[in-house]
Amino acid sequence: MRRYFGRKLSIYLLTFFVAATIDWLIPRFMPGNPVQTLLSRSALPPEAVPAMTAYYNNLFGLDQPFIQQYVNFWAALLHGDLGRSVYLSGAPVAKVIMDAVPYTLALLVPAILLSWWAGNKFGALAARRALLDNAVLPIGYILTATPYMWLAIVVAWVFGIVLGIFPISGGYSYALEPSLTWTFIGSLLAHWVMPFASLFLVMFGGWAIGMRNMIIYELDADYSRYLKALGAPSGLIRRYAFRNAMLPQITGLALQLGVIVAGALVTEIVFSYPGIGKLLLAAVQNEDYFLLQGIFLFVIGGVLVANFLVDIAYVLVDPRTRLGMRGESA
Amino acid sequence: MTLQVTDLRVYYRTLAGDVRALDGVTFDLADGEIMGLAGESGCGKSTLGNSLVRIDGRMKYVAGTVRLDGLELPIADMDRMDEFRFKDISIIPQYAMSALNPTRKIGRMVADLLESRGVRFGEMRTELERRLLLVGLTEAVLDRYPIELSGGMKQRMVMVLSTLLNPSLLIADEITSALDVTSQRAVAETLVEFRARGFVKGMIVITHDVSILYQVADTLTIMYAGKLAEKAPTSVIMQKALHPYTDLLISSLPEVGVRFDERRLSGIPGTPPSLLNPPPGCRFRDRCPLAFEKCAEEPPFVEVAPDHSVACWKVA
Amino acid sequence: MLQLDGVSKVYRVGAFGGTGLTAVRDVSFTVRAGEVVSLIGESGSGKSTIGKMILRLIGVTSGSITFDGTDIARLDGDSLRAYYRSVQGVFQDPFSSYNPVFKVDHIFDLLRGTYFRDAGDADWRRKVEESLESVMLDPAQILHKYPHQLSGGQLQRLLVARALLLDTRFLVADEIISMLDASTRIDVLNLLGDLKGRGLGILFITHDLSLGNYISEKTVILSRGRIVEMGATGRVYGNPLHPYTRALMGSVPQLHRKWSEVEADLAAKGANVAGRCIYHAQHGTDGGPVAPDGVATGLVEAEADHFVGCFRPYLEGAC
Amino acid sequence: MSHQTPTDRGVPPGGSPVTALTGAVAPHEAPVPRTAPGRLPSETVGRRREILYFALHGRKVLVSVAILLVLLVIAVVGPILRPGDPNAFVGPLGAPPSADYWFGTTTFGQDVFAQFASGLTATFLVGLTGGGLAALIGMTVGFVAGYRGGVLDEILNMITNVVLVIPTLALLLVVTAYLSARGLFVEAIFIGLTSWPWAARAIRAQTFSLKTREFVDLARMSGASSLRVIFREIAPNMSSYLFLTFILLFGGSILIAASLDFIGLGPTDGTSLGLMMYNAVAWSALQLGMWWWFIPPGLGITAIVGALYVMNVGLDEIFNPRLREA
Repeated sequence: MRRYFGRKLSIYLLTFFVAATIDWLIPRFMPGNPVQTLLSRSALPPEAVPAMTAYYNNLFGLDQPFIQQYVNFWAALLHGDLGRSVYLSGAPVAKVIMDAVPYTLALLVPAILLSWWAGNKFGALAARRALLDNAVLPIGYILTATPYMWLAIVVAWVFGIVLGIFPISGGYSYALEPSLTWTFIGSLLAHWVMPFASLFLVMFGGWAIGMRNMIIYELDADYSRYLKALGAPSGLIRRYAFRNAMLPQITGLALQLGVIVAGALVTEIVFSYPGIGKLLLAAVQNEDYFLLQGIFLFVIGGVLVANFLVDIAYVLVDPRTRLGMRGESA
Repeated sequence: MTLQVTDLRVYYRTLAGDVRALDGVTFDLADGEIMGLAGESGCGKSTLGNSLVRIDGRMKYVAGTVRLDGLELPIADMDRMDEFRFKDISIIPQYAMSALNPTRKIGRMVADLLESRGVRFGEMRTELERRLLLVGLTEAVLDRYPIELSGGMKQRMVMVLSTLLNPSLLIADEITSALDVTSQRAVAETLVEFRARGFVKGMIVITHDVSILYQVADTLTIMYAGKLAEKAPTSVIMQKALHPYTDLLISSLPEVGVRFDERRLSGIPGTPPSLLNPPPGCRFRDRCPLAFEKCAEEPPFVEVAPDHSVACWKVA
Repeated sequence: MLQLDGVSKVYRVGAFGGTGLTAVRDVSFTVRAGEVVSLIGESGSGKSTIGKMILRLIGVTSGSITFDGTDIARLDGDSLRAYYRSVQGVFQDPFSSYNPVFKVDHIFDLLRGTYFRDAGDADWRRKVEESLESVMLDPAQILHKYPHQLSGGQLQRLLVARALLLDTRFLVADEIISMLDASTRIDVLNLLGDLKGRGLGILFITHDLSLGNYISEKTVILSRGRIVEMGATGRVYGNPLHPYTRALMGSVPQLHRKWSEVEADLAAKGANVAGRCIYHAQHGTDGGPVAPDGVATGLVEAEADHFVGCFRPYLEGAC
Repeated sequence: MSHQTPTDRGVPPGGSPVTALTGAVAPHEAPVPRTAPGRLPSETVGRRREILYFALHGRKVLVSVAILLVLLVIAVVGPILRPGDPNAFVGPLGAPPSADYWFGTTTFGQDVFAQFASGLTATFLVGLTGGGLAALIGMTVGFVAGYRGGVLDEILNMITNVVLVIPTLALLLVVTAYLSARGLFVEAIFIGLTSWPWAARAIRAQTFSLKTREFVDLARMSGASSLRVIFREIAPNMSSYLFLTFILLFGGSILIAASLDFIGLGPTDGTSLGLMMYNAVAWSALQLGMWWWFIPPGLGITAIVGALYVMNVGLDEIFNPRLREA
């Protein structure tokens, strides 16, 4: 077991190392000089340019030897220092990100868990009811083929503009100051509902279809046939099939995390939800490279941690992996 | 009589039409009898075994009756048959190695199954452990996952589980074919032991290996192309088979002691007919050295001597 | 013509090195032209591994395999293709031996692409038909069919025909009839007998002792990657010495003798060697090379043309 | 029979295929029919006929092909009907759909239909290029890792795992953000370079199981080279599988491209469906109720990707008779 997790952990660490290195390398290998790009944007008087160039070179550490820059980068990273945001007037990137994280997590965690739970339940149900099956399949396929942001746009348009039920922009009402009052919490919730719902819907379709297909496959597996031959009621057989069909769904969750996170980012953009996604858009639009790099590293780290959690969950559910780790199976 | 099968017909549905895998089979199985069922692949022997337990979606019940202990089985009715499965008629399937749910501890699975059939696991546990010991397993296996067991252990576990409720009839479907010779013998002898201890009354042992059947079966039934060719006590068939197919089949099997240089054996030329649109008359006709005009008509499966039935015009 | 000399195979298990699994340990025997040697063992005995090593499908970890005096490990490119001109194999599962998306002719086309580039169409067709007829197949019924349209027996003969198309002098027949129906398997086995008559050397790999006895001149019994007993077929079957061989023989279902009779017979025959390791009796307690698991790997000649290995771990107590 | 742990199964990105293919992978472990003892040979005899039968009667495939064809026709015919730069300011500002402007106009008077048609072309191109490149890499890595095994397999596996867990959109963001001028193909190539891992895994697993088939040994004993064995023996056995993989990669690429465009990191010139949505949101089409601006592009993407997924399932049912009996 320790060996298994050791192996997993080393892959994740390697991934993080590779990703961070790419992150660091890109601005240094891309055509054009990021500092020049930066300066050309701001209307500086020409005589200030050399001074500003020197300032930024120093700020970015570009005036140091190449290797030194790389070492500094890791040293800073390990101290949680992701540099400073240019567009937010020098605020530390790490802090800027941490302020946005709760919003993103508040969207992602419930959307992932609930859609996974509901999708699996629904898919299992569909697998045995022809009528439901005929409805679930087309809807499921349409939902999963929908780009996250478009579903978000449609949801916002229908429920926000046409029906006017929910606010379509922001994390809370601009008229309020963040505080622990019921009014504020109510506003938070009202703003949360639509981004959450649109994320939930896209993912829900995928899980439902996946579960349906897996259940059908499991119901044809040898253990199911044996139980049927011994007259076990279909309830028991389905319960077993469901449990075994969950395993690939857990793996699917792990492999989907990157895509889901990306989906959450664009959803936030549609709703101007003050999470990482909105921050990302601002970084792109303002060519704030430190912020962009910081967000990238943060997202990578988040996805890796989530992957590790899913790995642990998988091991807890599937005895085969546990035993395989002890080296008892070939 | 434990089991009476009369004119049983079960077909497979395919797009090309019905495959007549079981095309009118009639036989009896006496109390305490171990009947060996042998034949070439595709002759319908496994279909016969399966249709007595569970006719699944791909199979189609066409005609015939099955009576077990005097009661007619609703073999065409999947739901009503549930009552009989496991308790009255049970199977050790061909895929015994993968028959256990991989993500449940074996004891838990057995308990779930028993409780779902209205049997208290607690009451059965002592008997279960006794039978496990009989096949060389300890109660510790109940606390294990299937992956922790070797292939042979899983096979024995399934054997014990399938017979736990003392069914009247047990179907053992190709249960030795994936095993090494040493395990084959152990498994085959366990079947005999189960009968001796009264765990099962009658048994149909399906295999393509006639020599295994010679070791354990009281009677031998040979199938050919969806029909029964011959049924007789094992020793009778071995000494004096009446159906030409049986005869040729047995004489094509090499025995320890027979050598190519000294006595060259030979197989049966030709292949069995397609069961999609089988030709009329005796289905062995094309390969049969004794065939004559009469064989264009279908030979009935008749008793030519006590407990010895054959479907062949030359004999009957 | 074919000689195995101290051949071992260790499979690597696990990521980046990891542990080794010894599938074959220190195996030596020879096969002469016009001779069938049956290699008998249960699953996991390493018998198929030996066949694959001879066919150069997997490498040898230590020891050497020589064919007509040439170490086959050194072959590559042209010399390997020349080797396959003389040495061919037929495997257990006829359906798996054919690529299901192609017609059966594909196995001949593959050969043509390598060995008969110059043959004209008519010439080639005649050659293929001749080889089919030599295994008693009707070309008209067989060619241009998909594998699933033919029976297992036909497919296996077709594979033998493929081997005959080349100048095959040595054939590895790995369980070639175990998946065939009883009514046709004996004919494929007879085919091997006929090839032997034509001077081919054949390694017949099987788990079925009665088949080995039927066809072979020489028998090699393998257990856990090691030869436990070897010699002229009559000697090995008539007087099985190793406890493992005797256990095997006692378990083989026979047609006219019950297990209990066979067992009594074996017990009577084996009374003289019961409980005594012949290898160590001859060799002394510390003689010969010993494997890490404590089993001596050598063989001793118990009688003329009849060799036997250490009785461990099939003997209670020490040797 | 399965020596794969469930974790080794390839799983594609983008909701549905994830599982559409996982569901299919397991039956695919035996992609070719075999007649085992006791099984009826006729089960396999009718296979070829069955494939034809289901291809002609499979509604899923027919409907999805029809949808794709209609969209393809729009992409081809659109620029002929509305020649000129689709981004040109040609009409009234923010007009709803009418006889003159079928899909209405944007806040700036751009013709939404013209943008839609040219965006469709871009979408198909991105899917084809990105999906094609990803399929190529996935197949190469999968074949080599699966067939050669050993240390090479370990290394390729490691690389695959690393690329698999990197959230590729985030990586693409960083890369593209630094490129001042970006074309459609640059975008497609980046997508192709990052979206292959699940395909590589799935193909590796398939290759691994096919490699043990004896016909591979037979080909080697016929003097065939590794390359020949892979492409002439193993690949034809997986052709249906490879095609399904490509379809899923095709759809996945379109979705990734849409996300990139939407963040403003799409092509810097020309138009695309994602870019249309980006502009619609950026210029408050939502608040202004200009539904004709943001509905068509999203619907177009959904229709293409949805049709691809449904086609995947339809074809899978044809290739895998087991899935048919639900």
